[in-house]
Amino acid sequence: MDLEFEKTIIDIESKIAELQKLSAENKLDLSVQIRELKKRAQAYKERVYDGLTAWQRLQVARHPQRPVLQDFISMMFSGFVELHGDRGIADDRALIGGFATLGDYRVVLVGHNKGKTAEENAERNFGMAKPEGYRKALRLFKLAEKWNLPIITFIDTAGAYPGLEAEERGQAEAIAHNLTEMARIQVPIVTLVSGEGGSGGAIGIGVGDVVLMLTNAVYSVISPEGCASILWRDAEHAPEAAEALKITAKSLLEMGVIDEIVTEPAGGAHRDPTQTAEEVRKALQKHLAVLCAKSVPVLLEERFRKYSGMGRFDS
Amino acid sequence: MDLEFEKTIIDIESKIAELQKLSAENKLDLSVQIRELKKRAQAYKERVYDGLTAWQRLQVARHPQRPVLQDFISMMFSGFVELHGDRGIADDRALIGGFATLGDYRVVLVGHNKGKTAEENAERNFGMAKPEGYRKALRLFKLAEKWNLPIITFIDTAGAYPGLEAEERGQAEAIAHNLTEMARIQVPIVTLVSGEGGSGGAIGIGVGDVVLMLTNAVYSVISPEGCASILWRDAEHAPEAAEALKITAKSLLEMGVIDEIVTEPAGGAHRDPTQTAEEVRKALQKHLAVLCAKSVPVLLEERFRKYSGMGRFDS
Amino acid sequence: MPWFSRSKDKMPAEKKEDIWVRCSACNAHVYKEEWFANLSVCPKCGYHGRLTCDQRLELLLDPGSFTELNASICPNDPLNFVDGKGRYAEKISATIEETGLRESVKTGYGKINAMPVAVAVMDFRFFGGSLGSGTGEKILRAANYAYDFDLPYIIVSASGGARMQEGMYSLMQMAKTCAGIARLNEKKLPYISVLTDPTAGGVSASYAMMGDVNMSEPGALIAFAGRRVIEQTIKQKLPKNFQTAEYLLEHGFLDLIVLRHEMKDRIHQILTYYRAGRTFRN
Amino acid sequence: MPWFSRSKDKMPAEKKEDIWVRCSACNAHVYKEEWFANLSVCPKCGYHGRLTCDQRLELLLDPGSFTELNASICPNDPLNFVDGKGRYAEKISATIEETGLRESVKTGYGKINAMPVAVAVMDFRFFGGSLGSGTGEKILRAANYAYDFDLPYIIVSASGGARMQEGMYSLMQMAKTCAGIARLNEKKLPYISVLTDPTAGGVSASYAMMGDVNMSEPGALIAFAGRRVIEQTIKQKLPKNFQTAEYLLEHGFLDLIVLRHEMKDRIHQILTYYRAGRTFRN
Ligand SMILES: [Zn+2]
Ligand SMILES: [Zn+2]
Repeated sequence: MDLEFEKTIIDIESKIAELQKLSAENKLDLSVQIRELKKRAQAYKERVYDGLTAWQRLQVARHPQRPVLQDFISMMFSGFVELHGDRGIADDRALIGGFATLGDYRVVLVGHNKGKTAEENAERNFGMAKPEGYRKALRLFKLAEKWNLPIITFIDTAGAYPGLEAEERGQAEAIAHNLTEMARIQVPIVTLVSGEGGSGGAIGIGVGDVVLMLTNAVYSVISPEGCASILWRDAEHAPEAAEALKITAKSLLEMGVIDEIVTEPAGGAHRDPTQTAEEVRKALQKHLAVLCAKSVPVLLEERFRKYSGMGRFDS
Repeated sequence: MDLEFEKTIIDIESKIAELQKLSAENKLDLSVQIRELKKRAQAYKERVYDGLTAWQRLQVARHPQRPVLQDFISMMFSGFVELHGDRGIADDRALIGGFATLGDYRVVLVGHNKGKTAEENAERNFGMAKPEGYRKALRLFKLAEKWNLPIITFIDTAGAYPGLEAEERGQAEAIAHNLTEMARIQVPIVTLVSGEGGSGGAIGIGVGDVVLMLTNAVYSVISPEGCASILWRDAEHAPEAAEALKITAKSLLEMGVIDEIVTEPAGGAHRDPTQTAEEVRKALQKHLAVLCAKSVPVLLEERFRKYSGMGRFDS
Repeated sequence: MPWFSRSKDKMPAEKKEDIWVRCSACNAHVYKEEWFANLSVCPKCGYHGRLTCDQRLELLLDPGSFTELNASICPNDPLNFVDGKGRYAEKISATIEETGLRESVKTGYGKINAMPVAVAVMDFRFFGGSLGSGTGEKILRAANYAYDFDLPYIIVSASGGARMQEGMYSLMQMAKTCAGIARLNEKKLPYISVLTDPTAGGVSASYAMMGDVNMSEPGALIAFAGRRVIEQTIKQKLPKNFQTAEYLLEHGFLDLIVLRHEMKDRIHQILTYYRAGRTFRN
Repeated sequence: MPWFSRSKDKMPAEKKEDIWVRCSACNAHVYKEEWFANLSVCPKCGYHGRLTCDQRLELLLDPGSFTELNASICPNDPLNFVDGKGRYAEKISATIEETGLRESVKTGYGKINAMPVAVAVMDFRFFGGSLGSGTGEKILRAANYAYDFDLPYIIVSASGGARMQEGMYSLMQMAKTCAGIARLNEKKLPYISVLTDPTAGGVSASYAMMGDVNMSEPGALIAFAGRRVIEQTIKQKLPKNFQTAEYLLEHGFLDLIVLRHEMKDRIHQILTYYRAGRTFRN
């Protein structure tokens, strides 16, 4: 998928590729020209990506080539042991988890499991989890607590799956239960919004001691399309809704909803997954180091204060 | 349903009724004769019921007029507030529970919910619970623990329901989970086997600090029919299997599997539910008084020892 | 006993005319007086109409026992939100004006048959009972009050879900309120959740579903996702009683459905069990 | 590496002839030597044949590291049980004679890649791996050993369920063994349950299902009720993969299915996570 605002970037990139091909095939030295173009591309990417609107960032967050959890697992984590099932009804492929190792840290990793191919997305329901997914997550949180392992969660979902069976089996109960239990889980929780943070389905695994967001990730109480169709009575107004809802990492950092932005390479995570993963790794390790040094009572008290402080009102 | 060994009892009882009718209609004084017959009936009942075989007691335990949980609730308990649902998928009508008051004791009551009519039994699946029933029970046990209320459980089931959905949703997991949690629930648990104690479906709510049994209740690792068809290769041998399996209250008391027999009136609970309920009430209150006086650590330690001591082996 | 003192309270679910209330379930016309005397329950079909928070408090608490807390909290439009229909800030003022409320929940403490409790009662008239920052704040503070004074906590929900106009602050109220409930659990304090018509979205997916005991009234709509969204997603018709209290009971999410007339006594009865456990043994 | 030292160990699931083993899944004839060298996994179709407890211990533990505990425990026929085919007491003697085992489980402690663990490994040859008093006693004692010495606990189940011949004593082993697991949970000690072919009835409905991590091997039968009983009850055909490890995984009851060749290393890997948490922070 080519995003409209990326056209020039893509043009320059293909020109670079052309020159590189030319240079190789004809043994020409075009390194100066290539370097020049690359610099230009970089500058352009930076400029474009700095100025993206909320709606544009949402497109980046939804980009089909954006790294998904499985990519982060292979790029950043070692020794991943996937643990399946909610011990009640099913193993939800839309939300997965298990033991994972990040440098010196052994953790329980839980995250939405978007796919990139049609096949993967069919199997993983586009990362939209059912109650059994949230209940599996809770089981793994409790296992982490029992084994005294920090928890890392990756958020990347359009939302909790709104289907008949999901309703029947208590999507509301499953999310509510997670929110309540996560508030008091006695190990550190670091959350990264890596792509789409879609409403209740996102926060259902998102009650972190620290909540990070990638530059172009979004996090929203409702999809801009849904908001527009309710408040503007027309889904076409989604770009305005996206702006109004303040769904970008930058806005949410200012609002105090998230704690830190993890910088994506200019041009977006889909242009350089490796570099993205490297930034994520550094950020996670930094925060794990801080959180793991805290005693359990301090950790829980600070978590309670953090969420107690969410919101702005008059009185 | 008339049980074969009850024929003479029923004959005498109908003769008494006849004489009473005769006496009333004709203003005859037959009180001496009636008293004599009643005495004979009583003696006969006692003799027959003392000598029942295991197989015969099983028939009494399954008697369609035997009091079921709903009868005990209306006869013994006040202020029953039924609490529904497992908070996951369903409200199982085969296993119910809620708050209940027994004299001075406010408890959480949980039990299998057999019916007496075809309609009731269809709704309640003959007291054969599915995983959601056992999970509801666990939820109520946890509520009892949180609110510091003693637990009373009534066992009366042919077994956990052996159906496709039950297997799919983890009948094994649900029962196993209850056994594990009940071992450490921090409030007293008194269990009464009131009718049929059918295998895993029975013990799934049966890990009591004290386990009581009505005289004609049975409690078995497998139904005698099932045992006979496996070990005798013929279900017709069920009466022998019933004997061999030692399923009666008397045998189980001798074996140390149960703690006390609650005496049914001669002729069985179905002949006098009120008296039966009265005996049950006295027994439950007596044991609640003892258990509620114990500290939590003592309670748990004694429960652990009790179940640690189950079984006989050589070494 | 006509127990509603403020007859100008708006009934959201009923069409009001001068002397009549038209039941939105059976369309019967009922004398207003009779309707209110019957606690806004239709005398013809038993339909439970919606209540204002004041009516609900009057229904649940002993007369004169309610003390409101944090009454001054109100929305402050942290996002400077403007949608197709105007500014959130203006709608706040208009809604405050119209309803006499300052947020979608009233909180405080009071007594149920002489038993002290902390309460939070939502009001659907205020932005559809949506979960604003102020709503979450008040619900958390009331939880903390229950925590500090060892009181049972009762929340009566009535909400369409999150308050979009406050963006992510609204979503965060789900975690914030549940954190309050989690602390009550740690202290083994009872929490009774009453899910009234309607309780949906971010409210059903947070504190409303987490009661030690979850109760509702007949026919109440209780949902996570909206019916239309689900139909669009799965492209099939939904069961007729889908997302009603009866459906939720059948599927294991409600402990009981209680008639409005019996609600107060039933909650009291349940709390007597809690009190018994509290005093019973160590 | 032919790792089975005792070639006269009985393979319950395979028809044995002099030089061949016939795979009960694909009917292939495989040289006995090749079959055992491949850990009783069919080299043609991957079918995981059943193992004796000694073979399993050899597979899981570092060579020479196993110390057996409570080896002398054996059944004592507490019910004087006689069925259509004879006396339980006599069958006990015959089975002990035939298998060289004294109960349906071997317990003790040992090392997995140098990491100390407590273990219990069931053997289907001894009364179908059924849960006798001695079985439960040994499983509980091994749990208590893990508890006392702060060890991870690993149980490998292989059982048709309860042992009818011991009546209610057998049923009570379910509560007894789970009480042992519950105490490990309190002490936050890890318990890994390996459910091998077959794990059913009272064993699946007690300790076998309660692992912090539940794992199995491809194709293993794991069930609560028997297939025939279910078919008789619901009068309909069951799914083809019903009650296989794969079915259980899909329905959320297994954490993972592991090839036999990788089992030891996989358990070790999981335990390194436990060890990390143990030493990591307070
Ligand atoms: Zn009506
Ligand atoms: Zn084969």
